[in-house]
Amino acid sequence: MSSAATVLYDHPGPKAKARNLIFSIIFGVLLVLLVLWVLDKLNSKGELTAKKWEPFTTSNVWSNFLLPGLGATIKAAVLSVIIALPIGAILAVGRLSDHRWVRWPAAVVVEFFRAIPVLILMVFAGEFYFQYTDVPSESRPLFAVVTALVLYNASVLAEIFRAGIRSLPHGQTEAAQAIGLRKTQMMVLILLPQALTAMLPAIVSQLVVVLKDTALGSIFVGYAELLRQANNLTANFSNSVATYTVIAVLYISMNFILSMLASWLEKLMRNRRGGGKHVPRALDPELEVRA
Amino acid sequence: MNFDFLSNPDYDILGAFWVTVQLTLLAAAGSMIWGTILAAMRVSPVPLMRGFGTAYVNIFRNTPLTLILIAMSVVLSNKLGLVLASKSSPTFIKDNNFRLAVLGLVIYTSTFVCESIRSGINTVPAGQAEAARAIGLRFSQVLWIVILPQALRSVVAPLASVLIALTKNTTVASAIGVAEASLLMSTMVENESDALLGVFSIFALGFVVLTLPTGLLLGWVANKATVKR
Amino acid sequence: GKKDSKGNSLADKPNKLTVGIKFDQPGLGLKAPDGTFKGFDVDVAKYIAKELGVKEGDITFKESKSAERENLIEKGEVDYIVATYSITDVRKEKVAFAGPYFVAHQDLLVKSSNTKITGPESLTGNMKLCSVKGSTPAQKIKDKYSKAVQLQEYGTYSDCVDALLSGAVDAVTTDDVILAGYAAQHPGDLKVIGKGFSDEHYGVGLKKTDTKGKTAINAAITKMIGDGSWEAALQKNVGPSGYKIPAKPAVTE
Amino acid sequence: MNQPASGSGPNGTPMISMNNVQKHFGALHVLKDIQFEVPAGQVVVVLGPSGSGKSTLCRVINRLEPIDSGEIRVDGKILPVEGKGLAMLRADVGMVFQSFNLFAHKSVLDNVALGPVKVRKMNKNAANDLAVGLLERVGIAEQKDKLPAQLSGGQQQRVAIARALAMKPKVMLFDEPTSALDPEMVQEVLDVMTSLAKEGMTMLCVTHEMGFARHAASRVVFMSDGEIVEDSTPDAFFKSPKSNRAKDFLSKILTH
Amino acid sequence: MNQPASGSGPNGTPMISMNNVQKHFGALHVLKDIQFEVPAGQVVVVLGPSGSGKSTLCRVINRLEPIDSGEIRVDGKILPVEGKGLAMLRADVGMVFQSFNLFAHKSVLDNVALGPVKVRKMNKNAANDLAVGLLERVGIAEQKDKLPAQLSGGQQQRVAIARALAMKPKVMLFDEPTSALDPEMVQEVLDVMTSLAKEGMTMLCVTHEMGFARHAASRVVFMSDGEIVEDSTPDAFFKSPKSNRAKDFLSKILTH
Ligand SMILES: Nc1ncnc2c1ncn2[C@@H]1O[C@H](COP(=O)(O)OP(=O)(O)OP(=O)(O)O)[C@@H](O)[C@H]1O
Ligand SMILES: Nc1ncnc2c1ncn2[C@@H]1O[C@H](COP(=O)(O)OP(=O)(O)OP(=O)(O)O)[C@@H](O)[C@H]1O
Ligand SMILES: [Mg+2]
Ligand SMILES: [Mg+2]
Repeated sequence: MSSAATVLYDHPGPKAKARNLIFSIIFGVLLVLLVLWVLDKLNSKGELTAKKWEPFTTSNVWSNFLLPGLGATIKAAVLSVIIALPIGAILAVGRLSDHRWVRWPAAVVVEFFRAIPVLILMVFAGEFYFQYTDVPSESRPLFAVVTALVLYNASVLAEIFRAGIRSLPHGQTEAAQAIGLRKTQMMVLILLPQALTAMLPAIVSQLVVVLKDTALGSIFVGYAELLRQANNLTANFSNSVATYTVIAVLYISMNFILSMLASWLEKLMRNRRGGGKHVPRALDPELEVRA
Repeated sequence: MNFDFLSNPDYDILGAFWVTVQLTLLAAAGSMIWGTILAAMRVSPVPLMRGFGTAYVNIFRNTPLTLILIAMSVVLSNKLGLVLASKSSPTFIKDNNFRLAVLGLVIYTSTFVCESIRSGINTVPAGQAEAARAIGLRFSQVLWIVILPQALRSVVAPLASVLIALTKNTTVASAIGVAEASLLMSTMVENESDALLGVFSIFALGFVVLTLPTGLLLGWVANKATVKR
Repeated sequence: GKKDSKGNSLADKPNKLTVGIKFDQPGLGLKAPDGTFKGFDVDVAKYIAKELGVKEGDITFKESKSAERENLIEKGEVDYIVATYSITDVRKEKVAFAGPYFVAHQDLLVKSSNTKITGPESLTGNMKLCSVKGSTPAQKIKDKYSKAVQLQEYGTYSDCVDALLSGAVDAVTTDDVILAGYAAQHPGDLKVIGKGFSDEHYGVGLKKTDTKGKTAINAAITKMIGDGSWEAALQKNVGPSGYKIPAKPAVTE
Repeated sequence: MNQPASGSGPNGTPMISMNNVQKHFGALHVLKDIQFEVPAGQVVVVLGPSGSGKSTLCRVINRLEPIDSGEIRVDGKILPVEGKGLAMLRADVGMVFQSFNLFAHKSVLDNVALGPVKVRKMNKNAANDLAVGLLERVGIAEQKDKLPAQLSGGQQQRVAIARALAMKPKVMLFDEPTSALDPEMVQEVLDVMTSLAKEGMTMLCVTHEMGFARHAASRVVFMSDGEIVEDSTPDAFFKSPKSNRAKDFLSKILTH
Repeated sequence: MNQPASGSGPNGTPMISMNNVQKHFGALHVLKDIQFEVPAGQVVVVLGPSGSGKSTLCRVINRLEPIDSGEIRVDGKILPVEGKGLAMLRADVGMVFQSFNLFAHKSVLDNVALGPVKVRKMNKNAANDLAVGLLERVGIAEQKDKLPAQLSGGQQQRVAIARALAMKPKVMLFDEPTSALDPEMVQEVLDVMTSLAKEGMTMLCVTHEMGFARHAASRVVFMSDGEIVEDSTPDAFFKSPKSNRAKDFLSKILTH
């Protein structure tokens, strides 16, 4: 039984086991009925015919639509995270500074960009590049998407880092001071490396958020990411249900793998530090749920 | 900065933000209810319910909201025939889209509500339940007297972030044509190209006004509610 | 795909071309799964290229979304655009047009079985009309013909057609030839009403300053219309919809 | 294994008896065929190195952990596996944990009165009176309206003992009740335990406090690797442990 | 307050001296006008109930906590308040914490060699040799490539001592170095401390290990409520404590 269950439930006896089995059966029957109803509806609209699903078994559809879309999605996400990481680290150190004139501007930047929807940033960035720069039209959507994602995620990552540094046991700072390390040495040699590893799972989870947010690029700025490939696919095959299903499966598998990676990393960290006594909950719900 | 557009009667900025607020409040209520049910399933001793809860959360949390909302309209409403307004109503399309957007936001946001509640339950040390069982409390008593009161207090902070994220996520409803803030902004930046910064700052300010006080207030409540150990 | 060193005009025998088209419009400009491009606009674009002395293999097609078209030309990112591009005075301030190579009319797409909708006037209250986000045709119907009609807006016409097929909307509106492209995809299921109620002159957009290029393209269009390729291309791309090939346009730009 | 110094209590039925009890955690065999009795009125101290199964021994007695096989009886009755029967049995067995486990959101008084009201169906006032009485007995009646987090460790543990006593248990289990405490607070908790022992409460105590074991215990049980290795009087155990494992353990514990 | 048994060390300058030191945490007065010296070569054990200010006394000496007023000298030099001067002074004062505080992301060897390389600017090889030597001395050279979390508590604390020694400190501060350890591991750490004391290291140790205080200390200082209440030889302190507070404390600690 999972750890959540042991907090809540006693170890089940034979009666409890029988009861659970009966609930399972009732619930299972309801689920099957729901699925059958959905399939029946789709079938009556002709959405389950082989013609609508066959395209996804051809290599052309993958090599010309889905894979380039997937590539664009990953490209935007990875670029955003890579650019946002150092900016986030700087903002975090800024917010932890002893000097008010560093701390305050950093705080304002972080809070501002966390308060604004990514989509609003994206619309702004897209129009900004259109009006004020010579970025070629091909790259403009990518620029807009990455700019918006960087602004938002640098702020979020800044908070992740800050939480990471603050979650380190205070003893690490004290031990570093006690052997005579200076402030910068302490940050660079002791605190940042530990914060980075401790927060690695949270950073990977953030990648999931970024990956999902790239899809916002399909709404106004027309970035040719995975979701936008639905236009090309349905224009050719008029198979919206099949198309959105396949695209959803792609997103879900990618993000699921990343989430698994994040929790695997979290476990690894916990073990490496011995029993997890001082390990912060890396998947801090505060940060995890921000989408 | 150029703010001439503020006097243009075509742009109902307050109206657009009012739609944003309505989307937020309705979706928040729905997500709380459905998210709590999901959490109950995820921690239930019935394996199939746990499996369903886990699968639901993993599927919808990992799908872009944009895709969920588009599917609401294109698949759920058009193909499965789920309409949320009277077909004969003169505002059927507008109402139906708005409600579909709320439903889509609920489907997505409830996964985060569920996970917040579940992690709230997990923050209650196992020793609390053991001590409760050891004095002879039965399952429902352990749950209602000892675990839930403590879990709910640690759930305020994560739920506050969910609410803030939701407020911002309502912008995605523009993907199915709901006339909320971001849709109006995208129209305005195209038409008022000389006032880009002005338009952006108005909409940015709108969201700062919507999210910052919520965050501060709920953060304060969360602080008050924390169980000291 | 920049012009070669000889000069700035398309008339100066370029050896490569970048041409703007639509990627997701069946019958006009569509990227097929095999990576090729199909449609009437594509055929026009290729014919012009041939006349300019460029081999088909030396054409690079580039997606040009409606809102981006003037910008693409002004910045020289494409050499010319053939993408259901209506000639208007506002646009002429920024770019030059050759053609028109086609005159389209705003029209309605409905299910073949639909007998109630016969034209824009028959869109009574509670009828649901679909068009793409931010497009003018739908607004035109509301303003001119039927205030009571309800508007569903999607990101693409494909979604509109999908909604029409599943009965969620009653009609889709935009230029007849675009609608015909979809009708051709679903022969027997959909029909274009055929009562066009406005004229859209499709032109080939190019740099405002390139007068020589404009003349060359005009010549190519005239030749295409004259030698039967024009009609053949239309027949091939939108014919199956039952759409009546309209009269040949006069090149006036 | 040896089985001296015990037998059955005054009324013949041992308060706790374990017969061939086996318990695994996955592949780990943590209780190996345990055969063991605690007669009414006895105070049994369980010693042993970390991981030897002492806590598990305690926890299976009120089924906080289920066992794989064997039989456990409390006051002659077989341990029920679930439901109301199990809850009622647990109410009869008081348990005190290393980490106190007071209900963090309830006042000290409510912590103690909760069980009598909810389980024993006592009325609220009577339960409060009972609770105040017990809090006086453990010496912290004046803290009754505070939250647990406002108390020192020693005080919290005394509340935990009062909470267990409020159920009027037939037997008390203590799992290292003092090892999470600051040294000066150990004694106040041991004092309460010693006075309980003197009053004739049946007690099973896992503890490293050798003073308590020597002076208050009727028997000392030494566990190692899931087995009961020695079971003798405190005097016999500390003066002449028989097994090498016990000798080794004592030498480590007693030097400093 | 009494001030016996001390004075100044062989060379006249006390290694640590505190003059009229005051320290508050908010409204709480935790160090009350402390007047106190540790001559070179002495081993001073600080005793006192929880919250009496023992840790704070230790921590102000290398300014992990700033003081409100008064003067602290280490080896005759006034404690700098910040910057390089403070860092260099801290390097001269070794400190061992209750919770070890090893750098969790660095190997045992790197933990010990880090200070010499980064602070003393020793070259990497020489620092490693020094570290291996010290690890041998505390008996865990063979663990040098492991991460701290892979070691037992007792081993970790010995690494922490080696880390402090690697800076060749003039004085060592110990803040309850054994109270986070399982009972079986206490002795191995005390052994290292005793041998350090024998070699003449100046040491200030907060500890509840009475055996160590009796046998290894030159002086025992008893604190209560932020004051130094007694300051005498171990014999005098344990046999005849003068103040009631000390008597009370000893009675609580020594009974069990
Ligand atoms: N819930 C559990 N799941 C898996 N293994 C467990 C669990 N509880 C205890 N164990 C293991 O069972 C063995 C016995 O544990 P137990 O807690 O009974 O020992 P103990 O003698 O009380 O030790 P300590 O003195 O450290 O408290 C240990 O190896 C422990 O790691
Ligand atoms: N950082 C701090 N902020 C506020 N109060 C503090 C802080 N550190 C210590 N105190 C308070 O100062 C007093 C003295 O603390 P100190 O840790 O020096 O006591 P101690 O004698 O070491 O106690 P213990 O034996 O529990 O370690 C205590 O009341 C403590 O609560
Ligand atoms: Mg134990
Ligand atoms: Mg202390």
